[in-house]
Amino acid sequence: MSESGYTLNEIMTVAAARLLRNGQVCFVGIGLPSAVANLARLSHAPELVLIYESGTIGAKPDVLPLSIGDGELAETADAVVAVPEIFRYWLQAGRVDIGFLGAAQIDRHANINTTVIGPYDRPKTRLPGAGGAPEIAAAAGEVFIILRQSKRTFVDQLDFITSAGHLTGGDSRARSGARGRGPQVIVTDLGILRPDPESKELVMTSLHPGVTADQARAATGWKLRVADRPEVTEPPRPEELELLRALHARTARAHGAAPAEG
Amino acid sequence: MSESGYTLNEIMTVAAARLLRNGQVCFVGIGLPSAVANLARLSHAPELVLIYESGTIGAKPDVLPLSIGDGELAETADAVVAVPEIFRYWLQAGRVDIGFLGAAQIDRHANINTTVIGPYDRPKTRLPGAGGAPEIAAAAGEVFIILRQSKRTFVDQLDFITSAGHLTGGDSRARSGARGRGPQVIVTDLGILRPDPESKELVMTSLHPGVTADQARAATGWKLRVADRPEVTEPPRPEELELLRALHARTARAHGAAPAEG
Amino acid sequence: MAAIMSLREAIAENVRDGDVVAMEGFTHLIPFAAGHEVIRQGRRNLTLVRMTPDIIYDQMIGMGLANRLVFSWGGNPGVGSLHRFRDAVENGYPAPLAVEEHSHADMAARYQAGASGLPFAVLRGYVGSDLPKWNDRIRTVSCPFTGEVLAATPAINPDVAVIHAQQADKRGNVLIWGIVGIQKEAVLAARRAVVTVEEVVERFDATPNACILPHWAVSAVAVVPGGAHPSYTHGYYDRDNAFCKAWDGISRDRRKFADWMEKHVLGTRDFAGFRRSIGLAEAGAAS
Amino acid sequence: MAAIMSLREAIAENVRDGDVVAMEGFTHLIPFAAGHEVIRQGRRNLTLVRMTPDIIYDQMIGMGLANRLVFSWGGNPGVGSLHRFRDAVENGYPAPLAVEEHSHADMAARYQAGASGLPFAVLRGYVGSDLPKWNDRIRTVSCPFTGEVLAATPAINPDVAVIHAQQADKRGNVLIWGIVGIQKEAVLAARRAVVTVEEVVERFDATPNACILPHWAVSAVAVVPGGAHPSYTHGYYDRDNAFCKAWDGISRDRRKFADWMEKHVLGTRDFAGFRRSIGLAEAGAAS
Repeated sequence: MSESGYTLNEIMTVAAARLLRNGQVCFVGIGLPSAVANLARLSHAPELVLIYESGTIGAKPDVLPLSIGDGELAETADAVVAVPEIFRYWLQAGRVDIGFLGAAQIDRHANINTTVIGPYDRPKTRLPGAGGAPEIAAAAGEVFIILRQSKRTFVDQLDFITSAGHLTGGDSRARSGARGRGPQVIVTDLGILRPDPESKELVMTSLHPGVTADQARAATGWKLRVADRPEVTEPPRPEELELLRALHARTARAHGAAPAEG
Repeated sequence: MSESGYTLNEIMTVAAARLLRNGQVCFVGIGLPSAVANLARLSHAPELVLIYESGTIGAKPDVLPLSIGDGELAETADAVVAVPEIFRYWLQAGRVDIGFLGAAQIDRHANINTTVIGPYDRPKTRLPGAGGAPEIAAAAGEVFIILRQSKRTFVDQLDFITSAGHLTGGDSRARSGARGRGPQVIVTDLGILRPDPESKELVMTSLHPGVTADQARAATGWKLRVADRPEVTEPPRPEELELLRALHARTARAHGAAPAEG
Repeated sequence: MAAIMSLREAIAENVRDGDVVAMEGFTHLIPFAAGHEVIRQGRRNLTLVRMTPDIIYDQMIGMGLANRLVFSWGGNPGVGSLHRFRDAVENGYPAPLAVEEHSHADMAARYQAGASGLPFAVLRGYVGSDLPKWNDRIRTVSCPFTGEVLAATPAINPDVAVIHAQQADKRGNVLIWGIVGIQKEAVLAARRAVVTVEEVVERFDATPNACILPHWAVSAVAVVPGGAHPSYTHGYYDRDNAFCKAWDGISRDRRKFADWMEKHVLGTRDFAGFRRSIGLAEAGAAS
Repeated sequence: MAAIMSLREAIAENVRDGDVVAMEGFTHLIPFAAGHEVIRQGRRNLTLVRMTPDIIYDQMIGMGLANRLVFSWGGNPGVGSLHRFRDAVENGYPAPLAVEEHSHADMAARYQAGASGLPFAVLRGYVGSDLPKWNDRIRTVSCPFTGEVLAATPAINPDVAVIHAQQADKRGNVLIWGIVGIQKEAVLAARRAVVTVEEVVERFDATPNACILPHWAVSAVAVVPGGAHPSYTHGYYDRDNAFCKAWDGISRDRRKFADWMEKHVLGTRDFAGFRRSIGLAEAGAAS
């Protein structure tokens, strides 16, 4: 924790949570996205509907799940359905407002790689793979992404496009047949990026307090565009921090250790 | 009831029930097929699995259902599934041994009409329509049909083929892409018909006691083939009759009146 | 959260003239009360969709509300024909009724496609059947792997779906048990959805696996005790077989039908009034 | 009726060398005990299918049982990588592992197609993704009504599916509650199916709506209390997060892995023995 009284992880989580609005339907990836969505639900968006790909609709966990299919999700859900149904009747049908994803790597158009580092047929590092992401990225009304910003994660050229962001930019996504609007916000530990309305290239529109544009550029594998006058992210308010820390403390007690992320 | 001590309806039902074997999976139409299948289940085939298109699997009703979706079916079933699932996962997938159908009309190749009498676009009589029959007729391992035999039901030329029997005979069904073997037995109030192994034209192979070949021919709208030495259907045994009548009596008590059929 | 409102409001807000309307139920849980309310409110030019049109559609067709029927089996289960339906198809009375006819397996698959956001459904269907000759919405598609030719039909996406269920909770989550039929798919395929329920409960006595629809997938919930009569609601009341048989007589005659509808449906204010007018006891109290 | 037998017999009868094997479970109810028994019986040349390969597939791959993996997400949930899986893909150790890779939505649709007797599945999938460039089993199909081009993939029909469930009744009907995942579809898509259960009960405390599989759709049922450990069984026991974290360390090192497997899996007679050897209490008594 810095002298500011909160960590970069905490401001990242809080800043992302503020983007979710009450009553929205959010398809939640595990790890950071799940922490964000639950923080939003526990604070300003009590009617945020959380869908996990394990088939839980309207999950209201008291602690953060370690996996996408924890029992807590099923117990607190409004409805639990089979996995084929969650993808067909709920995601593919267009019932999801926000797809909230993590990523191993993204590029300047917010395309996502979670498949391999190195060539596909001779990977240097074999990553977990696609999971639900390609269809979440295509079908959700819009997509939010959360990941830490570094030259390892923000890369000039993806080794593999697992899930489509804005593809090659411009209207390339619109022409692709994807139904949703694609990534609209990327929240990192340094700030917030949004696609340029025309080129769809990511622009750093907000920096967390104390973070400089040069720091952000140095943590990016391409020549990062930063807004002329980037906003400064509002620091976490005490009540936000309290909720988040209480959530993590409950989670640690429940799981016997801190979760890996978030 | 005749002097024989049983009605033609009763021998028809009993003769049909004997065709079902223990452990088979039977997709059951409402009315006569349902009476037949339940009689078999209550007598020699206690492990006969009854599937109704309402989604009940392994129904064991104590009284005959009046509709394909009576509560008794759901209460006594091993599993109840949604209607799309019953057709996709259970029928279409080839899990049904016997499809047991009724019919308004059949022709010499056991094609079935349940759609219209008269031209389709100007029907003289509008019948209920296809229901589950076209896919039951195509997908079940084999098909049994039960209906009363008369010039009105056994017709030379169907006004409409709702569900495929042996189509134009010979190998026409095999060439059609239908997966099941099609109608193998037709049980009527006069006797039993089976398709000729080559031509697939129905042949009257059994006559109920006291029924003559001429009677059967007179009740058929085409030049009926009768086996050289048709069998005589074994009359209902006392225990079969007792079970059937007890079933009908329970049904009448439960529904406040006799069921419409069988 | 699903809005919990009166049936009158729910129908007024969600069923409009010219709509494609799917009032679904598979023998169990037929939304009769809602159908009566559509009749009372005088909707016109409806396309009615249902796998198993029965008495309630017979009434709506007989009242001339529909100009098109999409279906797979039409009858009075366990009794016989639908006489108003037949009169419309055979004689164009009270108005011509276009029919678009499929099989059950196909209709179920079409609802699934509609609920899944897909434009079409694939099935092994109609082998040797004449139905595709009369319905150009039954086509074929080839498997890109095996080359097999299968039946293909377009998704159904009604403007509005109407169903009856046992219970909603206070938030509007919907519970059905017993025969669940095609109702979930009909609701999810539709743009709007009205659910009538026997009662609203504080919480379900069932796991979330049994919840058929979460509250936000439903436009309106209306409490209508007995609302599936003369069909049945598993755990609440049985099918009224006497009524279904009596309907055969009422509906055979155009005048008798019109008088009956005038007296019992148009002449009553709501379903409770209808029930009183046909001599039924008051249905279970709404919570 | 499903035959109720020992896990050893169930695996011996139903899992054969060279089979396409789907051991499914979505975080919940992973069939660990059955996976161990496959390892003990020394099956070879398996094609392993699963949406979410995790520790049990890591063990099977690390033991060299598989030459092909069909999957959509491979990891140790909440912990990180599967090191034996990575070693096989990145270094061909202990044997090369061919991968056929899809997305979750696709794999789920492929199982559905397999369970439905259809040769292929249609989905809105892979828009802009590189996956189709590396997998020629992801193709396209055109809607015969709208002309839209959609993704198409072949049905999955494993030789055998293996799942874990909470309960079977005496006849072998199977009950699952909580997260139900893809297990029903995996079983119905497969030619044979083995189900391990926590216990056999006289009758379920649930409506028939909750029965996931009727007895005759299952080849064999084996009672294995605790059989999903270290994953969880809703209503019986929680996930063993400490084990899942410890696995990261065990599996990073080839030798450490081999020693661990030798001692705890190959060196024990059955899952109860395995549990004792890693210091777990005896799981709930089988009825």
